Amino acid sequence: MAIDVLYFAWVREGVGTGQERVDPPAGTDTVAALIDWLATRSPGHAQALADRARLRAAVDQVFVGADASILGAREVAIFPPVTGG
Amino acid sequence: MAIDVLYFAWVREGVGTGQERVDPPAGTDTVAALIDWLATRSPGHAQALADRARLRAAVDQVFVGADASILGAREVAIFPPVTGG
Amino acid sequence: MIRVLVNAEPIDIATEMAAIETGGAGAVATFSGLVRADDGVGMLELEHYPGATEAALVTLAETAVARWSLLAATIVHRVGVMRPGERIVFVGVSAPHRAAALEACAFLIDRLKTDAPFWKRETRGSDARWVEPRGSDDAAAARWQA
Amino acid sequence: MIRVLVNAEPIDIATEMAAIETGGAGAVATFSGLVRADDGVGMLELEHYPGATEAALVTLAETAVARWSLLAATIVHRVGVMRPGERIVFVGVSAPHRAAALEACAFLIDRLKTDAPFWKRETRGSDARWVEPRGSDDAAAARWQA
Repeated sequence: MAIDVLYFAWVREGVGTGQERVDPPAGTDTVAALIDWLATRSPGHAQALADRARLRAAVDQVFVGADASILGAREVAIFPPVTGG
Repeated sequence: MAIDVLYFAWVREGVGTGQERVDPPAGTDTVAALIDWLATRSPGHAQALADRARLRAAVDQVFVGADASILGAREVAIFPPVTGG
Repeated sequence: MIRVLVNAEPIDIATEMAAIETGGAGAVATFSGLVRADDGVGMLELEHYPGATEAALVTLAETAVARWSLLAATIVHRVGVMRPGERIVFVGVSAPHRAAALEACAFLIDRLKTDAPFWKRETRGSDARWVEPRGSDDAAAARWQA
Repeated sequence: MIRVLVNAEPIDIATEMAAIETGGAGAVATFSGLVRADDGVGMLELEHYPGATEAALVTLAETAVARWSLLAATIVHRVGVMRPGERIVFVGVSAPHRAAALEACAFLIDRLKTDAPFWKRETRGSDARWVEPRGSDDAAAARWQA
């Protein structure tokens, strides 16, 4: 099932794109599992996603923890802690 | 010794003037004593200065308590609690 | 940079903001007090103690600049006759970081209410009365005692 | 009245102040964050998460309006490239009384820093780096937990 994955800030720069449509294997049920799988896609992915403690995520634009489900999700965003204002 | 006395807000309205030069008798040494003496000057003074708990004062533009000295003062102001902002 | 202004002119926000946003500020906090339009007041008059009022505001601004290392502090207070919706007072400060700016701004307006000689008279219809001080103002000012 | 705006245009204070000073407000508090001119940053870039950022800011504004019974809450955040002295963010609220306005304004900027998806990249000379989050921001946001 295809998911749009969005990347922001240095995660986007490391991965090399701000958005990609992916189709992770069955059993990729959580944000953490998705990140594990995404990290295998390229050296850029691997490096950008290496430090899990510095990553945050949103599923369908709702901010969630790493153990959140992505079942049925259309859009998952992965990014560093926010620094606005 | 002449002192300029300033009145503000409803004290000014009650007394009937915003400023007067007065020459209180010897022994009028404190703000409280000055107010006691001023209250004898007219019915308007008496009424405006009747409720001492609602009066505040400044001697030469420094905010003071009722027992502050007025010896050597050039200007004493008498007014209600402030309500700016 | 301290700017204190007490006069009868309307307060111009754009001018005041430009004056505050100077030299390196990362954070600007402001407070504006307006004549409320919702409680029946048709006219508000502000009286002050010329000389002493300005001196009290300068002292207040200097205290805030020293306590929070501000880059700028502005206090503008209007006097005379005002109508609902018009600005009575504007307080603005700038600092390198936001916590200092936010705290100093709250300090200035809280303390201005109790420390600066202004008196307010409200007119509702044909009834004019001097505003009574509020105990909550004394409490708000007291929390800034160092 | 809630107003949320995220775009690349400079923030116009006069327009934003006029929008906030509406209908009966007695108190208006604002906070502006500027690109600091004093720490060597020549350029600041702000990135956001279109859609999610705006939604987060609307939620934040709604929370403040409900909690402090605000008359108006505005959050304007610039994105893209900015230079020292330019405004990054403007937060403004109006309320009948000052305590509500001051608290709500501090709440909005504190929580915006931790809850809204923005990312900042600073360029100093030829060195560009993403800004690291500050623990003090988390602490500032946490104090608003009801």
